[in-house]
Amino acid sequence: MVDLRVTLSGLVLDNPVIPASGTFGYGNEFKDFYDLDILGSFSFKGTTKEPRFGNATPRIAECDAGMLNAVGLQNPGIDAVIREELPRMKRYFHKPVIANIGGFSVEEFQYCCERIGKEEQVGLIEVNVSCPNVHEGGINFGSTPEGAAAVTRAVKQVTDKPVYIKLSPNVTDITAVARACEEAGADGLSLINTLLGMRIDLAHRRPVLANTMGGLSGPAIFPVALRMVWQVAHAVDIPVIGMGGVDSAEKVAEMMMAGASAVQVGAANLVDPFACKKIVEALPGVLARLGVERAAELTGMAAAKTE
Amino acid sequence: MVDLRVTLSGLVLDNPVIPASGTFGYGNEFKDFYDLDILGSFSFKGTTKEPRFGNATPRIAECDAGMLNAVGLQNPGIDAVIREELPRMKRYFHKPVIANIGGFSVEEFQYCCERIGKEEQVGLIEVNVSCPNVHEGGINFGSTPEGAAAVTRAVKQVTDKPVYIKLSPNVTDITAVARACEEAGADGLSLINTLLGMRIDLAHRRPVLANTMGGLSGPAIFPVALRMVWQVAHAVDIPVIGMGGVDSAEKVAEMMMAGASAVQVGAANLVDPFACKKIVEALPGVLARLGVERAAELTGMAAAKTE
Amino acid sequence: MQKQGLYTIQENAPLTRDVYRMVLAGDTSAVTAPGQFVNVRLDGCYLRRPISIADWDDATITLIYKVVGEGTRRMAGMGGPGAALDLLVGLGNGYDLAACGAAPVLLGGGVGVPPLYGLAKRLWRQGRPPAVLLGFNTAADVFYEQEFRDLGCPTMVATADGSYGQKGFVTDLLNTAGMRYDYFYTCGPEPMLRAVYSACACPGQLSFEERMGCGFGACMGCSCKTKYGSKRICKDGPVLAKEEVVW
Amino acid sequence: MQKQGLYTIQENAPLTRDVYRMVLAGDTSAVTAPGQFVNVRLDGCYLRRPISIADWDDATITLIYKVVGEGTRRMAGMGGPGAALDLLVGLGNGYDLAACGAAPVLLGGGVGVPPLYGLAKRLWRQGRPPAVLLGFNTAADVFYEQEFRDLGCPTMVATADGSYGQKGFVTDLLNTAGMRYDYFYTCGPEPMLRAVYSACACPGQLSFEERMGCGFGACMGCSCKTKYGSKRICKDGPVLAKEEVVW
Ligand SMILES: Cc1cc2nc3c(=O)[nH]c(=O)nc-3n(C[C@H](O)[C@H](O)[C@H](O)COP(=O)(O)OP(=O)(O)OC[C@H]3O[C@@H](n4cnc5c(N)ncnc54)[C@H](O)[C@@H]3O)c2cc1C
Ligand SMILES: Cc1cc2nc3c(=O)[nH]c(=O)nc-3n(C[C@H](O)[C@H](O)[C@H](O)COP(=O)(O)OP(=O)(O)OC[C@H]3O[C@@H](n4cnc5c(N)ncnc54)[C@H](O)[C@@H]3O)c2cc1C
Ligand SMILES: Cc1cc2nc3c(=O)[nH]c(=O)nc-3n(C[C@H](O)[C@H](O)[C@H](O)COP(=O)(O)O)c2cc1C
Ligand SMILES: Cc1cc2nc3c(=O)[nH]c(=O)nc-3n(C[C@H](O)[C@H](O)[C@H](O)COP(=O)(O)O)c2cc1C
Ligand code: FES
Ligand code: FES
Repeated sequence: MVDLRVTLSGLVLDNPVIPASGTFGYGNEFKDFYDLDILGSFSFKGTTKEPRFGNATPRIAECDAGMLNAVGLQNPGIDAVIREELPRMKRYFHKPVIANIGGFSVEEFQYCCERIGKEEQVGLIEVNVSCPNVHEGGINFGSTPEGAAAVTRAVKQVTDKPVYIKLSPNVTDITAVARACEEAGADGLSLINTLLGMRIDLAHRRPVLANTMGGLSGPAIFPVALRMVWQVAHAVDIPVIGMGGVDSAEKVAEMMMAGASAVQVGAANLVDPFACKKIVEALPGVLARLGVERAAELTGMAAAKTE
Repeated sequence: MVDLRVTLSGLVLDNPVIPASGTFGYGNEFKDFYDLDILGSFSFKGTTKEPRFGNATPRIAECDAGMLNAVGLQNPGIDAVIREELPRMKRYFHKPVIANIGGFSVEEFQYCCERIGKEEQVGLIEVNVSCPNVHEGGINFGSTPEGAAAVTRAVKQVTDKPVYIKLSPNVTDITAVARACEEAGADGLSLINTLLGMRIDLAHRRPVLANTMGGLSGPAIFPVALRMVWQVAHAVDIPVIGMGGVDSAEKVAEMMMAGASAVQVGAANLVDPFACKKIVEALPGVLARLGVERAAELTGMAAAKTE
Repeated sequence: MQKQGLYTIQENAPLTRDVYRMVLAGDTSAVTAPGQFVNVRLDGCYLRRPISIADWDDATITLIYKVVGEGTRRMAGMGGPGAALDLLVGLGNGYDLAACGAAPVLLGGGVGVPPLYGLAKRLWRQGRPPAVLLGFNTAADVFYEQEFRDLGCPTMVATADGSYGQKGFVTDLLNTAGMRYDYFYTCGPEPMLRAVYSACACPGQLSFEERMGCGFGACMGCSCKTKYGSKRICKDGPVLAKEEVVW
Repeated sequence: MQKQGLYTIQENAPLTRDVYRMVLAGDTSAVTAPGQFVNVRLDGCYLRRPISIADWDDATITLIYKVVGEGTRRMAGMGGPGAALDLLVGLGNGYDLAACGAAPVLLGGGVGVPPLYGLAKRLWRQGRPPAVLLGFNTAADVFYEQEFRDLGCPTMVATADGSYGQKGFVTDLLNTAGMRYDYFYTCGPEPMLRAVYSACACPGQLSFEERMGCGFGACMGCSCKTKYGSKRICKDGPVLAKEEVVW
């Protein structure tokens, strides 16, 4: 028997598979497809202080082995999530959930983390400083070590829940941002968010997305995500949740061997609503084939040839 | 009849299709597949001052809709290229070629550009400040505006041939690097080089590539490349050669609508040696369908919705 | 409740030069109303393709689709023994048949026509045979006119170039002498929906299209603003009541 | 000269639990020597897959491949009327038959065995029937022993676990009583090549594997260092003469 459990800052997950924020709503659309309690956890849709409609449509464009989205953090706002979504979620998900929080100022991040941190259903908070689709005020905190550290410090003051900072891949040196977050007190890191990309509608001679650019996700970004997880895991001593293009149990194992303690699955849920269920079910077989008895052993198992 | 001609810094190409450096050698392996004179031009394998064997193998890893390479600039050195490759090339390619130059110090770039700039077969010089696979001395000039500008200024002093700087996509703000090159006197820009990526060999519990990381190319990176071409074309007034994942005439049109004056095709040549021939042949039909009479009109044709 | 499954291709043949009809066999229990759609997985395409259910019965689903790009091109090439498609079935709200009034009219344009067929059949069964107005670009594009007639529905066709039926748009057919209606159902390209919205004074329902990520409400890719807040075209739509549309 | 084309699958059947033989019909004029390989394009795989030519004639190419990953799994599932594969043909240098000496020996391990079959046939035609030594892991993995015998070649098999033939490695068979050879040809996993390199005092040729980008010399993905400078396994190899190998 293979032991699939992994631990994130003291939180024990039954397995390392976690649907990624923005691809799983608040769970409601998936609960009819399968029993969500088979998941390690899930990260709910990025939630902000105020309700947001998000960007104009089209918000979605197709790519080879991936997709662009420019949803722009559509969500009902933190108060509605606490009032309506969390109580409803209790009926179909009986494990600690990951609260994904977005924001446009340090104060907003603080407000949301303080409020959501008080909810007992929340196992850890994932702070998204890296959404490529919203640039109000022109600030993307995740682009600089200073910005990411400022948010980290601020939210750590207002909650006792473990705080994971979700990093942007659209940077020259992700390890610098990662280290800054660690020094600022982050309990862990989530990476990667989407790569900034674009498509053009030839017939109409304009960008496909109303927002011009959007975030690339899906298998296309897996090698970049894996590289960044590897780099960051070698640069910090806090746990890393790896994501980006994972769509199979083998890729979960690759992410973990690169240094991830748990793995999120995003776009794959959209093209196959059963993606996470299939991955959870395939994991024991993959681990057995690799001669690994405990999923947690996978973390960082791959050794650099040059190190 | 559709007019496929495009112009790069005074150099008129019969069409915008250019095999990308490192995927076409010095042309020799392709001349038996088709007549190379149907191409707009081609960019030869990145050439350095000294001959280089490159990295240890495995140098190649497969990805969804793409591949990683960590060749590490294997080449016979600039002197052998001038002595042997260029005279041989004359027999099967009768147009100006693009000389792609790599280097590890400003002096090396200068040395190579000065020498190759004197060769009449060379139409323009493409200076690769962005190879992700070589880090000797830890310097990647393409990672900072200052580094890229320093190389640009230095090589512009030693040659009269148009100089295009080839930019790295592995940066937070590619427009800053682009503008620095423009200010330093670059005649044009080539982008993108490969995205830094990685794969792990699960069975052996180690990276697939001997070099640990490598450069991701192929259709997977097209949306990121297109976005960067768009951003850079909006940021500078010099021509841009777009590349990254192009494998069809439609994607050539997308790249040009985003702002490219010509387009390079890389990894596609490796999986289909006839890729560029097919694209050149398909272009007139695609242009006709789009109602475009001259390929050059495509450049920058897509208008931002928000601008 | 939405279902995912493999559906066997029983028939896949052209109706016009670029519009095909595909009949698929499999579990249809998830289909509850005309105007719902399926989301089709295709090799080589990352995202699924949303296609309306043109008709269905206990064992089959009929799709009518136009070849416009890579995905629909692949669909058109499929068939042969054992060929099957991975579908998500039972997506969207579909048309509300209860609201149909005494004299419903159906207005369809191009590949907006298909879902109206399943709708017409069920309105007819409900004792409210609708008038059917179909718009196409040109004579060669016309399909399903006879099928609607065979249901017993008075059916008229307009073509933009006048090469078949009345010259003009589908909304022009509303002015036909003797035309009486107190409720409309429509599906077609957005300009047509706007024209119907303006032309029909009565209440009605419109079916919308949007680029989709998931098709089952998870990604917020297809949101639109309505008078009652934001709705997902894929889950809360694709059918919206006229009175909630913001135009 | 290398060619690209569509080749029709005439036969595709298992030889063992995971090794398949595929016979493809098409233009074989680009094949000039045993030990050359083809590069196979497969839907859903970005890179082509290099597979040695096990045998060929005027109209067909035979491949023997082991299912190890996604690409070979797809190959194993192919077939049926009209099924075809996109191949690059005539890749690599192949074995040099002229250098074969008076008594050549062929040493093959696992899926290194296939190219030796085409080689044995041609050595035989040339009047130099080789001794053939084959190594496998276990009895269930053994294939083509009879085919080599049918060519008239003395053939011996070793298995690592001793479940068939002699227990041990293929190089152990060199010590068989009466075994005489003055030249070797080999193909197999690298540890085996190294063992052959050490065990055989005579000259010979070794066929190498490397991860490939293109397979026709363009990308420098497969370079290796030899005594005479760097060579591309795909173009200047896969066969190297013993004396140039740096070990
Ligand atoms: C609810 C709904 C019902 C539909 N019903 C039908 C139908 O019954 N018959 C029919 O012919 N067409 C229908 N369409 C349109 C159909 O989805 C597109 O024509 C199809 O997705 C095009 O795919 P492609 O790969 O051929 O084109 P491509 O242009 O290559 O597709 C690229 C991407 O854009 C998306 N896309 C392209 N056109 C549309 C569109 N009009 N609406 C939404 N997404 C689009 C594709 O899904 C894909 O993700 C419907 C669309 C929606 C939203
Ligand atoms: C010159 C040459 C001749 C060969 N001849 C044969 C043969 O006759 N029969 C046979 O069974 N196998 C042969 N191989 C090995 C064969 O190429 C691999 O088994 C095959 O590519 C595996 O593909 P996959 O998709 O099933 O595996 P995956 O592991 O999924 O492949 C992933 C990637 O790694 C590459 N790869 C994996 N294993 C190898 C390998 N051993 N060598 C080179 N690249 C590899 C693949 O080409 C692909 O790009 C040969 C290899 C070379 C280089
Ligand atoms: C439609 C969509 C919406 C997303 N919304 C969010 C979000 O609200 N907050 C967030 O942190 N990440 C969001 N993401 C990013 C994903 O959580 C994930 O980081 C990214 O998609 C990479 O993983 P993947 O390749 O598996 O999709 C979104 C991704 C998609 C595709
Ligand atoms: C095998 C390989 C070798 C390459 N070598 C070089 C090189 O020597 N110099 C260079 O500027 N770019 C090199 N590149 C990058 C390509 O020129 C191109 O910028 C990149 O691959 C993106 O284009 P693509 O997606 O069409 O391949 C190489 C790419 C590949 C795949
Ligand atoms: S397409 Fe995902 S919510 Fe509608
Ligand atoms: S695989 Fe490209 S040179 Fe050998």
